[in-house]
Amino acid sequence: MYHSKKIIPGLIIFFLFMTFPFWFNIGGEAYVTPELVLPEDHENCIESVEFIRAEHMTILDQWRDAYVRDGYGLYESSLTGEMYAMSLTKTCMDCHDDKEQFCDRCHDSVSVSPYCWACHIEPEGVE
Amino acid sequence: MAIQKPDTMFKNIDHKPPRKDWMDVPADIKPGRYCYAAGPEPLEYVGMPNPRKWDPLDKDWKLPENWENTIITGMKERLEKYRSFKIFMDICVRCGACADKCHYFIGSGDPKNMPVLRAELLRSIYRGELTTAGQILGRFAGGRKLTEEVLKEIWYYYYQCSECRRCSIFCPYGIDQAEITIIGRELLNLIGLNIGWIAQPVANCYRTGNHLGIQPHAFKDMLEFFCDDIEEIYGIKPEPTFNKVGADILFVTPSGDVFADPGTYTCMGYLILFHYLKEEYGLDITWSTYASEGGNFGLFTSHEMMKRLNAKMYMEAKRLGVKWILGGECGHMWRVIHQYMDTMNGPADFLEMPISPITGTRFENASSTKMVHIVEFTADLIKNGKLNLNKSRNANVRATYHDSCNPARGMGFFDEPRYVLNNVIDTFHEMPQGTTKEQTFCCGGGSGLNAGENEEIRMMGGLPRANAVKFVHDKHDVNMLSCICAIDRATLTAMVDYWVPGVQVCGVHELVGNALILPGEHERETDLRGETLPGKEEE
Amino acid sequence: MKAIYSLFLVFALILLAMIGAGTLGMEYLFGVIIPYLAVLAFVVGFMLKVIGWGKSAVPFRITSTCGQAKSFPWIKENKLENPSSTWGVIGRMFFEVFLFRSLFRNTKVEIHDGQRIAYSSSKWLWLFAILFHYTFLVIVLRHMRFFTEPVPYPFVLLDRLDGMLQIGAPVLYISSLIILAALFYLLLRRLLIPSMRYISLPSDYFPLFLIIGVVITGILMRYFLKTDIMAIKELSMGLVTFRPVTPEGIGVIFFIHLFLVSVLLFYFPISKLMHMGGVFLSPTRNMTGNTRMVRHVNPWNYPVKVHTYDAYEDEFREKMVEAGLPVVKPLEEKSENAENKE
Amino acid sequence: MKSSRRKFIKMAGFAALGWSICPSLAGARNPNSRYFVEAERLTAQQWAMTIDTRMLTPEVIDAAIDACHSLHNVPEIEPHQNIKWIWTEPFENLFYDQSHPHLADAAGKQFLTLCNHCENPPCVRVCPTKATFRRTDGIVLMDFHRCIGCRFCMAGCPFGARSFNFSDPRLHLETIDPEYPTRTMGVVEKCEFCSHLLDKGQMPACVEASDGALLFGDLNDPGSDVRRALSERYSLVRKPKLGTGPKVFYLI
Amino acid sequence: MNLDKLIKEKKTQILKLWILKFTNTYPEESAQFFRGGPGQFANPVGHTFRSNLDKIFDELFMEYDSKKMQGLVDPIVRIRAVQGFDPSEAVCFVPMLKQSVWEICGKEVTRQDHISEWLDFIERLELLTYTSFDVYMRCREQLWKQKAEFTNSRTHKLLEKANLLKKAGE
Repeated sequence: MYHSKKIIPGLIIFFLFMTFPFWFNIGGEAYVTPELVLPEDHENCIESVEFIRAEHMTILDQWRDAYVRDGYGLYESSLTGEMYAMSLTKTCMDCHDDKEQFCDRCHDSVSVSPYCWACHIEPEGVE
Repeated sequence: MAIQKPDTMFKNIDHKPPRKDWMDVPADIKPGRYCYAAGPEPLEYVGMPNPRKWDPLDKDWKLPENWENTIITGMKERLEKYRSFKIFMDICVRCGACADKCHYFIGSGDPKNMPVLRAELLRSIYRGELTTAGQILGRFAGGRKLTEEVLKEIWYYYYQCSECRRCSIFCPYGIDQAEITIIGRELLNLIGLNIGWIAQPVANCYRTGNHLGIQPHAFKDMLEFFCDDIEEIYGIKPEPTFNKVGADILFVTPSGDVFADPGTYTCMGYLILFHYLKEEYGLDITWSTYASEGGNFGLFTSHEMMKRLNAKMYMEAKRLGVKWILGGECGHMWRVIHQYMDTMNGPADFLEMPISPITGTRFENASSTKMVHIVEFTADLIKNGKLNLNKSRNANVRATYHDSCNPARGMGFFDEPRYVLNNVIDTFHEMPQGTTKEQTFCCGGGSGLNAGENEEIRMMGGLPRANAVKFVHDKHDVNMLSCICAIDRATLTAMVDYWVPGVQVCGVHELVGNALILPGEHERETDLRGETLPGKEEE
Repeated sequence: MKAIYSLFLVFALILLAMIGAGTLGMEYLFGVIIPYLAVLAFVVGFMLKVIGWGKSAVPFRITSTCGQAKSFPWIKENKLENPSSTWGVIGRMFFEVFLFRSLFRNTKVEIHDGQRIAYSSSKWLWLFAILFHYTFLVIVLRHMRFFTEPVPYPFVLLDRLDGMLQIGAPVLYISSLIILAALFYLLLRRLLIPSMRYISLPSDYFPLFLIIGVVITGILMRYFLKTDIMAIKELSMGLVTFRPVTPEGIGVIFFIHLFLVSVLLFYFPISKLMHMGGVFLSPTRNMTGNTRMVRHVNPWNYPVKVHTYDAYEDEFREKMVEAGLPVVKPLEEKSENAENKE
Repeated sequence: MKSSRRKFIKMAGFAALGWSICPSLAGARNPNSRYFVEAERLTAQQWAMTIDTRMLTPEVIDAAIDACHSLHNVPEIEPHQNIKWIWTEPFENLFYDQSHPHLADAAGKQFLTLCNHCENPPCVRVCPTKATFRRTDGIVLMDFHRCIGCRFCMAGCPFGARSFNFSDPRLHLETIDPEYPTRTMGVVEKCEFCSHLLDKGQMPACVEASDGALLFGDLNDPGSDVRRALSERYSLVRKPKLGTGPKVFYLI
Repeated sequence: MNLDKLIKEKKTQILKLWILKFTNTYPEESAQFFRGGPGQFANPVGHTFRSNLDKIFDELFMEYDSKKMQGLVDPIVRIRAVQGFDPSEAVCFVPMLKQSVWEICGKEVTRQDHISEWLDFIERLELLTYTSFDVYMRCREQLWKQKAEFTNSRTHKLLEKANLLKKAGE
């Protein structure tokens, strides 16, 4: 091969770039989906777990419009038929009262940085 | 009142190709766009394959047996020998940036003159015959098989590319169509597909040293004939030396300068300059009848032929024991010198580092090739005030400058000729931006295409250039198109005559010759062309 | 027609993934085996291709000279457009690779039909090409959040920047919009401009449709057909730590997305997409243009048959002597020799 | 598994439709949710406020401001970057165009002022993202989520009732009331007539703290406190000529 | 309103159609380039067609200065003359104008009181056809002359006379 002094380092750089995730995780422990600390005194969330997992951000997004703009304050669960205040801090965080143990675990793991807490005041975890 | 529809009035107007893929449209070889095939004699003389009499308009091209194999193996071999070729075959994304940059496309509107498509002609063979994907998927992978139809198409369009490289500067990957064309033609030559206009000069050059087949004594006669002319104008007769062992410098110029108007005037310019340098500074420059050709139609044939023809320059310089070589105004000659000569026939360790004996300037940029461009040489002389020039002798010249493709896009030779021009003439106007320097347009006849029979494609290809000339002609009354290429001088003359009557073509050194005051000359009344100088009319 | 074939092919691929990972439940095949093979094929194929190029010689130093060459000290050299030094080449390559300099050269103001100032459309090609490539890069880097744990800050930052507009939840990525716009520009350009349509091959449409497919499935997955992102992370982390798992609850849309990406990786080394590597190896751009100054060596240079001066003189000696041109061997000698031979 | 199978069937449908995705079909979204209003919510056709200038003692003023700012986490920052929802201005600043010599006794007196919740609010018209909007009950409300900090509204408001967060307000707050969110840097804010309290059936904080100096009620209800006060007393509104229709009335 | 005025009023439409028809004598790929390519120097053919057809249109409705008209026709025909067209194809832009006018203003033309003006217009077009053919012939003649000169160039003649040419392989 000609110009191997330039091509081989180039290929090594290419290789390192393209296999970045593989060597970056060498030595790391096996990845496990973060364990979430669930509230003990509640059996269910306002909707089914699958739905909440996929759609919690959408719900919050819709709530905030419904609450701020349209003046609705209550949400009727399709799971239980119960009424909940449409409030991040008053409803969600009432049960999930530790942001670090709950929200952040997944969010950090997939690098999602919701900006809820830039304004809303996070509850202090239950000691 | 009914009017006939134009389509019934003009049945022939059906240039719209049927809505077909380009691969399904065979080449329609049209008179005026192709050059005649090479006869057997020149091919035999230099030992090129398949010499025979054939005509591109015939159905049977008398191809050698197993020609497909020859081309495919030839291609394979070149893919290994030329990384450029291999990469250019692999990475084109057909972005179309080059499509409207080719002067032949701009002038003729033939879609297969889009550089990308011209390359695709060969690329489709590469994919279809040499890549696994192409062999399996065929058309879907953009591949096709090499058939006689395809071969004819390649021949037709690869002799409609002047290797001017304009498209390559717009390519995001630097794909150089000229290199592809060179290799394409090399492949065609493997099975004897050539054109006469290239093959004959090649053989002539190999034998006599120059393209026209001028024998040594005729070469000398011709230059002496010019010297007589100069004597008439200046009252002084230059006395050039030939094949002189021990001269300081060997001078090589395209034979077009010696034997074709208006290059002859440029040649007279050289003679005047050399005489001046001899008289004033004692510089001994010799001409060679053996290496009497700067141009190299081998470049348009194959790398090997290029090397065979080019070898003469160094061999002659070595034999004569000169210090270094000076090269005349020529386009593709300089492309060969700049990009191939030292690699092919070097190292030129028998020559000295080129230093101007008059100014002491070291030509650092030629330190390995040891060959200096005469325009550089003259520019240096002017810069150091070594020439006695009188611009007013060019007062009738209102010039613009055509960047010849090869010095421009093969070397980056832009400012030197402009510097010289500005020192020998009063009136100089640049053509519009986008048509000069690295974006210059071809004369339409480069790469051995300045034959007589393909005049139409030359005129179409020359149109973008002529159009820019017309602009400065109309706007600034420019009447002289200067350039530093022998093919340009030959091609542009007819081309400009057709598109922009009233403009003449000249070499830079013709204008230098006009302006140079020779010691002891009598008062001049005409320029080198014998035209009366301004202010001398009544005498 | 060529476009439709390619489109159908992409649809077929989607269908394949739907049936395979969806109905037939071959999640392991589509989630683990194919991606592994794809990465392997991509990395190995890419390197083999580059090595293949490397094996070809560079016999001559032919660069495109887009500016004044190095000449006298009093002539300004264009160090980037016609570099004579390695640094110049590095600069030139930087502008080519990162800013698409040559495509940008197309951007030119012209006087159109007398007085109107017009820009050539090629500027748009440059713009959308550069938008496409950079957003593609951003998107690839952004995906690193699925392949790293903990996610390094640069990727987090990039993610935030991309979602800077804070529209909707999940936050809308700016890159999603740009890449779609750029891809559709590149596609429509090929479809609508006759000359572009003429030069386009199925292998031009296919990667476009494929990437559009990847982007659209990605967007669908993120914004519309939600799937369990934590399970996806588990799968992707399993892949990169060589402990492959296929967790429950991953929607088919993910497998389609992953399968299209895998196909793209498979296809990459055997296609024009290799311009990614080729742009670095293009001999017209990655060399200095100082051939007259520094000799370039051709590794396969071989001797050729030449017409020597002696042979030349032998042929024309008589005429040369007659014309008073100097000769090496006198005339008599030649005739004697000739006689002797006879 | 079951749910992914279901998704697959849907996906097949989409693909057949050539990717003409209809979001409402996409996935298990929005499971018949319904939104309701709180039962105790206070409603009105047009909320309005009166400020009894005679009762504005410094204590009342301080109490009102403090009640508002502590409830809404409004920070105290150096003057040119200060955030204010309700604040004081001297009479002549508020009513420079309606002043006459006989009002001399009012001159120099500090009055409370706040967002006027105009009937034709210019701030709403200029907002490019519709972050500021007018509720059906007449309150000009801000959706802080949407504010992009362009400050057009600040330029549009003739009363200077809006403030811009040049820095993170939390840096300037000693205590934070967790009930009400703070804002972030780069967001504009202003008085909201305590719409969140109204929704819970409470009166605005400043009204509660004002010891009767501030009254709040439905302008369209002839029996409301504000209507009664307005019918009994001479009142002014700020810059009436601008035609924005302020809904904060000053009882002189 | 008289016919000339009417036609002039619809100039933009007619011209557009005319240029479209004329450029359609090229393959679609280049036709579009010629129609809309970027400007005077990057696209001389397109530019010449667009601007000169425009000027010819104007000149037709002014006093028909045959010298000026020739100058306008020349660049177009000069291009067509080297592009491998038959003579009739090379000058087909003239009947194409008639066709374009007919398609845009056909109804008006058939009105009784316009017939004489229409005939007058046709007559001018005929004149234009003759001019175009003249130019075409001149261009072709020039090409042939150049070809002839090329083969009989001064030097070649000179050399041949002196019997100085020695071709390789002879």
